[in-house]
Amino acid sequence: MKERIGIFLCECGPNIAEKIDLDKVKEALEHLPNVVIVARHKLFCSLQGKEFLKESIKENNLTRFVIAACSPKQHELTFMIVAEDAGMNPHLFQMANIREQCAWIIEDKDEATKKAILYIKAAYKRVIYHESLDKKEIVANPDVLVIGGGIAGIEASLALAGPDRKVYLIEKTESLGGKIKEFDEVFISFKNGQSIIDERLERIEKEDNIETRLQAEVIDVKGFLGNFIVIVKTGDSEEKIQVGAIIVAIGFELINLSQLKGYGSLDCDDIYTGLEFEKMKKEGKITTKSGSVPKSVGIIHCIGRNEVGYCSGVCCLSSIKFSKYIQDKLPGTNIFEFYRDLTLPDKAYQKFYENIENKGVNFIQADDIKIANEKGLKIKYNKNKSTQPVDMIILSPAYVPAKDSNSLAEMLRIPRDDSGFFTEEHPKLAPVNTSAEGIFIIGCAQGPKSIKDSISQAHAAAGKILASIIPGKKLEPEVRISYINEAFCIGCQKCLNTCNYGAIYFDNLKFISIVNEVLCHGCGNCIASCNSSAIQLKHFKDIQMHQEIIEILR
Amino acid sequence: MENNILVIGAGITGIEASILLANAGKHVYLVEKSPIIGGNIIKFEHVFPNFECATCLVSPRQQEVLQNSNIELLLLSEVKKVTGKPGAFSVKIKKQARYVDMENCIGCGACYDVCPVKIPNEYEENLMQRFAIYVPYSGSLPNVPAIDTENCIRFAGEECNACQESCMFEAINYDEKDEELDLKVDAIIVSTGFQQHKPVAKYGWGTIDDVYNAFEFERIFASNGPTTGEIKKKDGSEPKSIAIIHCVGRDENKYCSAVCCINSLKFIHYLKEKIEDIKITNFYRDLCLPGKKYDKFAGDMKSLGTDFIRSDDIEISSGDKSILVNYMNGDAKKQLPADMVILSSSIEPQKDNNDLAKVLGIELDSFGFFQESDPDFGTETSTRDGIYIAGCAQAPKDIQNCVTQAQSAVEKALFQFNLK
Amino acid sequence: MNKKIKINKSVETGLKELLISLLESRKIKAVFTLERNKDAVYYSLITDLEKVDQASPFLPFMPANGGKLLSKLTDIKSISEPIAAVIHPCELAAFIELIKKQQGSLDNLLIISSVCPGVMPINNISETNLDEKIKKYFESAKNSNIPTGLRENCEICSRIIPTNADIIINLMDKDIDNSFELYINSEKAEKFLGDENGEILDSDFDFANNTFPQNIKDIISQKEKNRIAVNEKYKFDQLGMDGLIDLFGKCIGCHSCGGVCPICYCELCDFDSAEHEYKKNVLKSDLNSRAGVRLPPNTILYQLGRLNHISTSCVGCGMCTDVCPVDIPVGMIFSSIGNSVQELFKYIPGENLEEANPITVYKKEELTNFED
Amino acid sequence: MDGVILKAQNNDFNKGIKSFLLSGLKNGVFDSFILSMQVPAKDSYAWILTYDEGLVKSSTPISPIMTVQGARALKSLRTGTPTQKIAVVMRPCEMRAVIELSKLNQINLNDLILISYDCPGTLPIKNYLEDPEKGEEVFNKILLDWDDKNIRETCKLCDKVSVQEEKTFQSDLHITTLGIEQNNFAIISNSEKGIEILNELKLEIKNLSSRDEPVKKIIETRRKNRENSRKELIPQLIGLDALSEFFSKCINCKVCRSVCPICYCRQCYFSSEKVKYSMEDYLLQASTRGNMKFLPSLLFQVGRMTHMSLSCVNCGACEDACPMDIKVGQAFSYVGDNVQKLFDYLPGRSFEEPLPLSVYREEEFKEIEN
Repeated sequence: MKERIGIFLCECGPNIAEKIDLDKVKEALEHLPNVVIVARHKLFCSLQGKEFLKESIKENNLTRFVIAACSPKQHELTFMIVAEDAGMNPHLFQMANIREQCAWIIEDKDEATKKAILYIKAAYKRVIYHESLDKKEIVANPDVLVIGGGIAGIEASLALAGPDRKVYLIEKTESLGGKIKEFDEVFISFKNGQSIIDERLERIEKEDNIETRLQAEVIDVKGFLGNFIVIVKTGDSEEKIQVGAIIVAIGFELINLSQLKGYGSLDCDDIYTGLEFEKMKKEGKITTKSGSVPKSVGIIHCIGRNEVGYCSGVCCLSSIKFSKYIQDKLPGTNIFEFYRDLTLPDKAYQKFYENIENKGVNFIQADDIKIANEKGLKIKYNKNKSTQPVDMIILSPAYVPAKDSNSLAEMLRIPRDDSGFFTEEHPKLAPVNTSAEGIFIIGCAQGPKSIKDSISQAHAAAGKILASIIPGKKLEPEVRISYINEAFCIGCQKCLNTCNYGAIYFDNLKFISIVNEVLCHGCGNCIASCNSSAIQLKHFKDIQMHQEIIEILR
Repeated sequence: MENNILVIGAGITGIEASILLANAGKHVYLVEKSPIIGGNIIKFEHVFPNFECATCLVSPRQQEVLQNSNIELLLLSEVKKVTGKPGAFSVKIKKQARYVDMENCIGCGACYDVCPVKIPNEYEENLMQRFAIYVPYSGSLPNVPAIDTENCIRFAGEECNACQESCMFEAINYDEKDEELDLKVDAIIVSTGFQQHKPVAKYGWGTIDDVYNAFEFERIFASNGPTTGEIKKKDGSEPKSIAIIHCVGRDENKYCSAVCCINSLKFIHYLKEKIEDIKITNFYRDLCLPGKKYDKFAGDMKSLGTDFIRSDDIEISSGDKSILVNYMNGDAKKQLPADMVILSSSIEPQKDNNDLAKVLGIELDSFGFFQESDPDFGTETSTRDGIYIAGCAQAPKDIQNCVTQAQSAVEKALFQFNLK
Repeated sequence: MNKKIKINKSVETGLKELLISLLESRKIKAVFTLERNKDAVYYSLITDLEKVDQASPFLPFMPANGGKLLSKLTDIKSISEPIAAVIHPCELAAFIELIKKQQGSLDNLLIISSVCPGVMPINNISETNLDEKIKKYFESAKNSNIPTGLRENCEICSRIIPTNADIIINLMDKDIDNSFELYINSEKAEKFLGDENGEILDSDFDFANNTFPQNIKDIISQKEKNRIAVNEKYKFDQLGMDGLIDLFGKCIGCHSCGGVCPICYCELCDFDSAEHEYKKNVLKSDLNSRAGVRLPPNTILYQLGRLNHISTSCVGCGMCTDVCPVDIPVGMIFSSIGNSVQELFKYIPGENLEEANPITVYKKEELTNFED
Repeated sequence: MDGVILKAQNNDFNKGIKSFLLSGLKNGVFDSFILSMQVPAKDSYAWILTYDEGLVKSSTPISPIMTVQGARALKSLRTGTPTQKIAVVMRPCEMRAVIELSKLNQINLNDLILISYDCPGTLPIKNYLEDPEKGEEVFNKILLDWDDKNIRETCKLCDKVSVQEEKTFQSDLHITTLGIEQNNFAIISNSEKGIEILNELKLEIKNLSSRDEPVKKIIETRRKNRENSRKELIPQLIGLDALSEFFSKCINCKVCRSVCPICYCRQCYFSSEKVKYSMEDYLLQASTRGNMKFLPSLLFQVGRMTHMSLSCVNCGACEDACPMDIKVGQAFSYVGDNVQKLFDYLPGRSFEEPLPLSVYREEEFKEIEN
């Protein structure tokens, strides 16, 4: 079929018409091969303009067109819709930006006109090489796999499970609940950790659409958004679970005290970690190893902050909570809180701190703290100049990533950052997404955080899933994506590392890389990394760019 | 069920919530009292920790709001009355006339060139001027001006139709009327954000030259701001030393805003980028840097060169040649001269939260933020069923947490109707 | 159309002047012909009439098969404004074969060719006594002798008459230093040439009926004899597996022969694709059945595959021999075997644009003699 | 340097090497071999993979000509091999190309034991083919006296002929003849894997300091050769006109690319649809100067240079194959040296050194920034 190309010049009111001699432009374009119409309009993005464009496409049986107007950022979508309305594939046109790149920046009208002609010719050259790209639809499984049965995982499961959506909740220990069970009272509501979990377990019990697997772990994950195939191992049996999305909620661990340097003698009696102290409080008896009531307690913040390289954000508060425990149980005990920087974000925290402080807790700011065990426990600080003897020490260790995050990251092909926590897709705008579409990270798996923030994230991930994988609705993946010419791929695998979305995998039989069309976002990074130009981006193929550039360089 | 949801406030939180709801197939009314969308985030030139340009970051989302057919954007609008119950709220909206047709206007700016009125631009922290017909910033979205009737001389009774005459697209219509809209919605998400604390007198803000609060400094550094990014003193010279005061307003508000420390540290990067040998001193109380990335960021910023002085008692006075920062170090009174002072003021509840709370029938907490139903397990649930709160309307927080809450509030709104 | 134009100038000067006048009168937009610059020879696309002087249209070299180049020039779309191209008969034949594969177009191309005395191996271009050699070459041609020092392929090539060219020049003509004749062989040529170019005479050639003067006939039959002699020398038809291995054993699999071959038109050769890499299991079974395997594999298979793929169209230009880094007489093998295959199908590549390549059509009666 | 000394009667190094290989086969340190072997017509060499004793015996590990660059031969095994301990005997330049290709996953080093040898250079293929028998004779002499009169031009300039303290290429084992007593040769371990093998064979490790001086001398000579020849070459390469002249003879056959071990693309950009232009484009190009070489070849040469010069191992295969005798190998080697210097990179120096273009270093090219 012979090509019939239209070129449309937008006057953009006076914006373009006054700065560029459109008649001259028209003249320069009319005789280009296969151009059947060159038309101008006052404003193509207006209702009348769009109508005019649509009718022109139909009347002239256009196969492609160029529209010379503003930035495609502004109106590419507008004209894609017009093209579609006119019965044309929306990718068979090209915009030439003669407003921002010509009319608005060049004073001299002749110069601006010349440049505009070049740009339009380049767009004309490019559009010849455009290809129809058809929308794809994929069926998405609405079911969700939640890895980790702590509070975040539980909340997410409860939020998602429903008549049309099954949730598989995988927990590696023998019971759900995670760390929160071990807290006697949780901050800020001072509810009992176990009762919080019990209440939710009851709801899970009633919910038919949550299937729980205890003492289970994920051993293999294949697939992509809407169509994951997960192998879960429970005891000795393996089962295949198919889901559309995966939520990772594997929580955190406390830094191993043996890794710490510089705190002095950490392995003596009467030094407890926060969790050990919680347990003591839960059992209702705060005593030293010898069984006596401590007369003075030192609480040390920021244990391991230097080693891990970040502030866990919650230890200050739990440390202050320990003071409250002691004040409640053992009034009259002297409490010394050694802190570096009090981290009390959010509106409710400072008040809590002030209450505790007012009740007589000594807050001591110190950057260098050492524990000495010389005739009783002593806390030394201020370059060893000051010493505080205490009967008991409670340490607030930093949160670190859960042990299996590494293997899980590899299995799921999601990145982890320097800290070892899973990396969110974007630190501001996509905090619970990962670069792998359909895989979410919530709670302390994403980074150390408070219960309330973990819960917010659990619901956020649920919100993202509810809004994207709707039962019965198909997914429409991006169409301007990479593809690999199998014949040209040399199998060097460089692209695998460049892809942020895990959208390229390696076919070990064919020995070539393959793009997963559903996962590819069309960012183009792989193309830059391809040594043998086997990868091309649809709509931005080399030949399209080359033809455009050659024309501009005329 | 109406399948409609009302989102109040089109900052990053409201935008995120609206897009998500629209994708879920809901019809969203996004109500915003200003003429543009984007809220506070678009004031930032760079955001921590990756120094992305904030406008670039959000403009795709803004475009999505403008182009998504499931989102009905109601600008210059306020919620006046809410009755009914979850699944059947009746909402009355007052929508002020914009006087500029959103369809016809192409944002060419011809109209403001001819406007005779010049007034301080509150969006630019009053550091530059705007016209009575205006867009708040260059690059605002939607890129369509509005007429500010309070300052427009035509609306004060004078004969002026300069803007209308200058418009080639017949986009300006002085006869447009304010509207009252009655909406039926299932649920409401409140994401009205925050305002910046006004520093108290001892900080010299508004009385001593070259003392700026954080947003003012943000605009000074902004490439589309009043100085197009040049950091200069009022007298036109380049500052050689600068003091950044953290925790401004903490004593008055009785809480830590959680983001000012890291934002203040970001300023080191701003300053060193423009003035390589500037001397920077940070006055802080406790560096509040929660989260996996911030310590590293702080380290990077510190390595650019800054002094840190821990002090919680600071007063700014004006000296002979420069500004003086008076502070207590231990028990000693000390003084540090600086050419410029940046006050990192805290995040505060919007002043009209009280009115809105009354309209919505929800409670405020003791600080003036919207009260959540449960401080641990329901930070996005208000005290009234069917009304959700997200972002800095609920408590001070960073962008990440705002977006998280927006997504979480969406889940709760959808959950309420068993739309899972 | 048995017409010719006699021009009373030496052949090179006369042709150049003709080309210049065509350029000047804007009848053509450019000339495609050989150019020599010191020890470099290449085809050149000349648009400026002053540059035509630098051309050497009849230089006895073939730096690349001109048919392949013309295909590159006209592959995307046919030419919109006329271009004159001076090429050898085998290049024209190759071009026509490519056009049959939709890889080019004759539209607006004015093909000028010669009764071809042959070309020399391309590396001779650097020889110090080259001018002397070229002089001798033309001297032989003029006297209807086969010049010495030709490409092996040219020595056995009897398709020396470019029957499909628009304009044909006979270089085997005694008078060539003073006057030469242009044979007008198409309506297209008539449009470009007229009596303003020279005296119009009746032609002594009848290209349609293969009637040529005796001296040309003699050369053709001499070359046919040469071909038979070469066949007897190499015994290509009796090689067998061992013979093939001896012949192609040196092949290093560089595929340069295919690279310069005008008939090898594939964008990506199957033998360069992953299909022809060793797969682990294949390697395993190969190693089990033989004591050793050669790396890289399939060097000989490549030759056989290519032979299979192109033999019906091989024009015997000899480019492949010229570039073979290990001096395999590729061109001779392909030309000889190609010739036999073509005889089987009664197909002469490049002879007739309308005639389909025999492997693309099915004829019921063909190859019946092999049936028993 | 230390190594084991082995016998090579009558200075027949090939025979000595073969018996070493076969003893390795017996001891299980090798299970198969990739070796150079004369083709049946006795007029050239080819690579074979074999575990057959007889074939090993009839092979010629050190061959007089480089036909297929060894790395190209190994590339055909990239999807895996059925055997796990393949001893590969190749020249240093081939080893270097092997290492470069392994960085692009084109060669899997896991199953290979790379054995390099002191390489005096090879004969130009064309000269050898004129009279193979004489070629053998000439080369056998070169193996002993290292006279570089008859070797390829590119080999005359090669200073990576043997291992020394300053690491210029890696292999697992290295066979050395320089500075070793008559009728002997030595084997040096040039990697962890190499050390293990020599340990397994329980051979006596001796000090080989006698080779230091001769190796140094050869390297010096080669470097001087290179310096001298570059004096002549450089003016021919600097500037577009000079470069254009340099490649003017190029007939676009692209055989340089076909024989290059580093040119790994299946479909070369310069043979792809991306460089197909329409006649109008060509005419426009031609009319800017009045005439144009068709097809133009300079862009191909420069393009190939940018693509592979970082990994160019100066093996000279391109120059050996060029039908127009363009000094393409020397030109690429000169450009390659300079590009490699920029990144402080030496192709084939080590298994671990990453390709500069695949890693990002914050500090690199700082000097260009301002």
